[in-house]
Amino acid sequence: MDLKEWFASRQKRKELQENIKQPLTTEEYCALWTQCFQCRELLYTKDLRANLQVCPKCQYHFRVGALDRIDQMADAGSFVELDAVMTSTDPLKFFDTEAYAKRQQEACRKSGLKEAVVTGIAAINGQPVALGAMDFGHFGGSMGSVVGEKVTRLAEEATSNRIPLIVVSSSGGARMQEGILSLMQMAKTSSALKTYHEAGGLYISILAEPTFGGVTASFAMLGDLVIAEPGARIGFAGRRVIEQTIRQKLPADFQTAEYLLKHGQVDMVVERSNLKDRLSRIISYHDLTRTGPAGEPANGTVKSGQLTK
Amino acid sequence: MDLKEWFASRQKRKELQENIKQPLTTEEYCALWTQCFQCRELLYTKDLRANLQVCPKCQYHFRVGALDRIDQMADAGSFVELDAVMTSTDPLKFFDTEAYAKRQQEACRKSGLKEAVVTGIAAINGQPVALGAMDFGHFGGSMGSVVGEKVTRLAEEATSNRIPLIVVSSSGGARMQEGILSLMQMAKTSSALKTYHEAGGLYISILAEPTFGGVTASFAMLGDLVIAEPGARIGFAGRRVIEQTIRQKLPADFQTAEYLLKHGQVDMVVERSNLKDRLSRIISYHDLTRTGPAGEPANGTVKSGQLTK
Amino acid sequence: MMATNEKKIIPLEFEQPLAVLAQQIEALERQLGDNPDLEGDIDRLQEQYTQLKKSLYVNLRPIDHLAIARHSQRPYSRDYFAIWDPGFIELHGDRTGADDEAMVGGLLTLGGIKMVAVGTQKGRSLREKQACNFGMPQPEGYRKALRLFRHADKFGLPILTLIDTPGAYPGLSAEEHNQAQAIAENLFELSGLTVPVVAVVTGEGGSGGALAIGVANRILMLEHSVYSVISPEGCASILWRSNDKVSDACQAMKMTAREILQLGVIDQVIDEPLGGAHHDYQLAASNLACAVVKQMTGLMKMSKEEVRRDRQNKFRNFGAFTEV
Amino acid sequence: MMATNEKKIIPLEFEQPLAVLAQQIEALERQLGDNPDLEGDIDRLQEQYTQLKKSLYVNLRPIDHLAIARHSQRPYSRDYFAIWDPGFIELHGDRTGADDEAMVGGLLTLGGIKMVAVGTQKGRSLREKQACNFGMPQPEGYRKALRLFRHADKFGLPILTLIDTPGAYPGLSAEEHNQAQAIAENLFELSGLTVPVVAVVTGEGGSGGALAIGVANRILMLEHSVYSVISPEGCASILWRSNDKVSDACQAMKMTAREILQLGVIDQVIDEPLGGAHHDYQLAASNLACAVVKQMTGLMKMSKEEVRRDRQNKFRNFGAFTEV
Ligand SMILES: [Zn+2]
Ligand SMILES: [Zn+2]
Repeated sequence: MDLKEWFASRQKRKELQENIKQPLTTEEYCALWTQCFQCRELLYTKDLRANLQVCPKCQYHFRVGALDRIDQMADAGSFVELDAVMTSTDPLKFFDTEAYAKRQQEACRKSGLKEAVVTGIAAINGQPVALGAMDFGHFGGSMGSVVGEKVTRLAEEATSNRIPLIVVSSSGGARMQEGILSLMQMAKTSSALKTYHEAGGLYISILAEPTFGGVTASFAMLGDLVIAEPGARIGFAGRRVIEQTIRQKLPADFQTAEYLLKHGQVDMVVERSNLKDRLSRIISYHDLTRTGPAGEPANGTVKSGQLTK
Repeated sequence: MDLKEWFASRQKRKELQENIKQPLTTEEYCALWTQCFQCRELLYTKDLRANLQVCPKCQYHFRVGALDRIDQMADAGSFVELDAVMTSTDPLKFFDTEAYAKRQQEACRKSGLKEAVVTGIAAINGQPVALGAMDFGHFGGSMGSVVGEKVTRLAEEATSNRIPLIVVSSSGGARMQEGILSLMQMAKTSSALKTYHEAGGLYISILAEPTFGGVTASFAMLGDLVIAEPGARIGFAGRRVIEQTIRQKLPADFQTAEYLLKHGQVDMVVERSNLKDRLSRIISYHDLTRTGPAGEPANGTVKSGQLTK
Repeated sequence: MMATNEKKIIPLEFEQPLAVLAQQIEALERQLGDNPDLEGDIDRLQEQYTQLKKSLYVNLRPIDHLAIARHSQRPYSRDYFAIWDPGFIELHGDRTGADDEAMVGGLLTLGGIKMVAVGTQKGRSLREKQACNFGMPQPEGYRKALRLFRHADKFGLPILTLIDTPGAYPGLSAEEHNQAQAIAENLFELSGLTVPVVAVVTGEGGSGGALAIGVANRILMLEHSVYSVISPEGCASILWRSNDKVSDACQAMKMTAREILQLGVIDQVIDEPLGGAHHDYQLAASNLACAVVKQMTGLMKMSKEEVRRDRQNKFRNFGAFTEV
Repeated sequence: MMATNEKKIIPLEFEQPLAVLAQQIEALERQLGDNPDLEGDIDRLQEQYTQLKKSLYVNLRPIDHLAIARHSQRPYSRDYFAIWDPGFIELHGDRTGADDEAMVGGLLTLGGIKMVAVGTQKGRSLREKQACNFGMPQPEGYRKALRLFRHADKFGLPILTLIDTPGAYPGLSAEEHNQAQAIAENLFELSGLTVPVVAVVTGEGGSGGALAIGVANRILMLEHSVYSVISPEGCASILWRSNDKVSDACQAMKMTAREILQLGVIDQVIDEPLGGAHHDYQLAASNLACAVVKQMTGLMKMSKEEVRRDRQNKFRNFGAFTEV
């Protein structure tokens, strides 16, 4: 389902909800309410969504799906998806207790997405950007060939259009089912970012709950600026693995966004409600039309009509 | 006294010693013997010098004066001194318990040098290099305008001749008597090294007992490769200042070459007897005629006849 | 930001005569209701006060400048940033393990110029002071600054640095983490930047720890700020072997703004409000802003290569020697 | 360097049948003096031994390769460097506080080619193993490697990396010092180098910790080495939720040299001495040297820009997906 379809179906759902006044099923009832993971408050799901999935009581930042994330960040109607139909093959014919192919279908059914990242061109307060958002709800946000390829192409798109690149990461790490090819995506994305960097591009990496493993150790940590969401857990190795290895208790706030800030790993922690504005202001400091590949003024300027290939 | 004079006077001294067989004065007798600072062994000074000022018993590396250092490192007769007559003026008319001008005279008398660094072009196993050696015996090896200027010019000489640059540091830090101008030498030398670096130059910094303060925090720590002599004490702040500040005892080996090696600050610790050979082998890995300013092959090659301006 | 209007200014030792006069005036004013004849006395004292104040601050000894530069109410980098740009976007961390609070930096707009601003920070409350290590950065702080310098260079953003530090921190882990290398690398990299750099000594310019963010195209100093190769206390204890000779050391080292201007090391001395920047944050910030914007505007007309050469030439020429 | 001639080789579990045969032969040989008729039996057993050995090593399961790759007597980076170049000049440290012994590097001459060599190191004795953190580098180790890569790039020296690591270290300070960023930065910088890079997996190629020195123009693997996105133990515990399924995980992940060659990720599988590199250090080192020198020689004919593009294109093409 690409973004247009999603908006359409959301609209349809809205209308349905308003038109049909039948008693709710248990499932429907549960979907109506969400309990805050942090303060245990019972929140009306619709309100929670209206509040950008942030608990109004304790400011806990719930995970946000890729499409909602884009909806929150991009100017309305500005997002044009890239590589919407790309799907992974099964290069290893991987089978654990279930075939990889089967697990992929399952992931798609659950998330309503084709893969764990959605990428495209959008505008943020009128400023064109290359925007990617990962979805932890799809296969744990794991990076296989498709995630690697889409992020790489997004960086290439940003390079050729000389526009800022923004990627919201949320991932458990590399996708084991694609074996060594998953690992190589770390190098592939990093390499594309190197080229973008040398072309003078501005890459803002946003770390959302949770960001781990091969995603952290590649594109997520390579931002010119790195922004984390409050409370997001971010690291390379998982907390439990570390505790088993070093046989000692870790600090309670270990690997939280705030802990990373204290340890110099992120530039800032920004509440979701301020994120779009902050991005917009940061971008205003970085005029990518001013610096060219060799650090010299660029010949051309970006015209917003020429953003996509 | 420049190097030629020094060699001449050394020769004269040698002849004198051999010809005149009169009883020694106390001063002469004391000069004949040196007690090892580390193992307390009484060493015949001549033997100690023949052993590159290293105690044959405990391998303690005594301080070496600039001229002896050059003698140890450069191929015999290859050294051509640069800026031999440069001396400091007294820009601040500095007076503490004594005038700076007076202190300078005193320093020259003691060291037999005009300033705390001797620089020039030399050959190391036939390979032309720009070579500088500091002398702690002259004004505590402190860096004033002259040291800064001579090191800067040496780097410029290395840049224009595309030859390796080697500086042996031994210094208590910046020279207070030249105030803010001394401080600025840190930036001046670092800036010249930046230009040399971008031209693809190879700079090997050798840290000898002791290297501290503004010298460590500028050219001494900017080597492509950094080599320390065994036991040399190297740091920014002095041990006593740190102990007074943090009010705790420091490890016994704190700020020694070996401690720095363990803490990743130097590439290697090399015994004085191996130093020349090691330098020669390192240089053989770095063909400066191969890489030009933009990382592209250089147009010309260095001809050894064209080394000095 | 400290609101000077609400807080009483703490007088320095050399300002005691002024403080005594002020107290007398105050006492008389309290009696004025009972005895209107005092008005003449008050006027006379007030006149005396104004005269004394003016003469006091034109005849300051170097050690008096030092006292003002170190005044606990002196505005710090964060104060200037906050006054200049409420939208200042702070950027944190060295990316490798620490966010040194003694070094503050971020994206700042000043006089319409978008820039990267970096400054040392001393801290106001005891807790802040400790967090900021009394303005003495660790190697991690210098590396954080370097990260921001490189960011600025990549995106063509001019750089402003504010210097107010006793120097680098003489500590165990600072040495273990190679603060000498951290400082040296900053000198090295700053000298190669292709964007304009303006540095201002706003308080104490303490040796290599100050210079590490001070390799600039234009170096400015606030009127009462000081800049020296070693702290006067350190100088006195080494050269005079005495802690009583701090004033002599201040004198000998020529560390005040005007003396350093005369030595040709800095480009401009910026006036402070009478008595020092802590008497009027707004005015101090505004004087500083004017000077910075003016210098920056001039530098921004240069090409990248020119701006780099300009900075390198400036430092290339420092030194006093003869060759005869 | 371990002298294999003097030290008994420790048999692996799957090699037990071989070990039993060897013991029988040995026992018979001891009786040979008393009973010369046994010679025929010995010959027969010897023949059987040779046959078994051959067949054993052609039908290895993935988990058997893993066992050989992890063999405690397997040659490590320092062993190769020492055999290849007794004059290897080791370079230490990250310049900012640590010299990670799990990452070794320096100036090496191999087949007449002067290069920068970097490798992970596991350590042989218990003390060494601990010093080397069992071959798991800390962020400081990756940064040390990066420093050497940059040195090589500056001076046009080709780079050889040897990979034998369980992966990056899952520890507290490793996370605090941002090992994710350290690894990412290596991927980033390696991809931009203008000198040839050849990487060889000599033992365990453990996920991101291996890749951090593995972004090369040519990637080679020793015959029994393995390379995987996660350790098989980790994979088994996550996907099968069982520690008994390590063999299945090895099978499923396709982590052996030949499988990875088939997937197109590596360029060459290098033969090991029969039974594994630990049976003959000299031969292993020589096979490895030949392969490296051949690849390097080819790469050194490229221009700087070509060599960089070659590496970037290689990684650009990894991935399996459809767009319909
Ligand atoms: Zn809540
Ligand atoms: Zn001795």
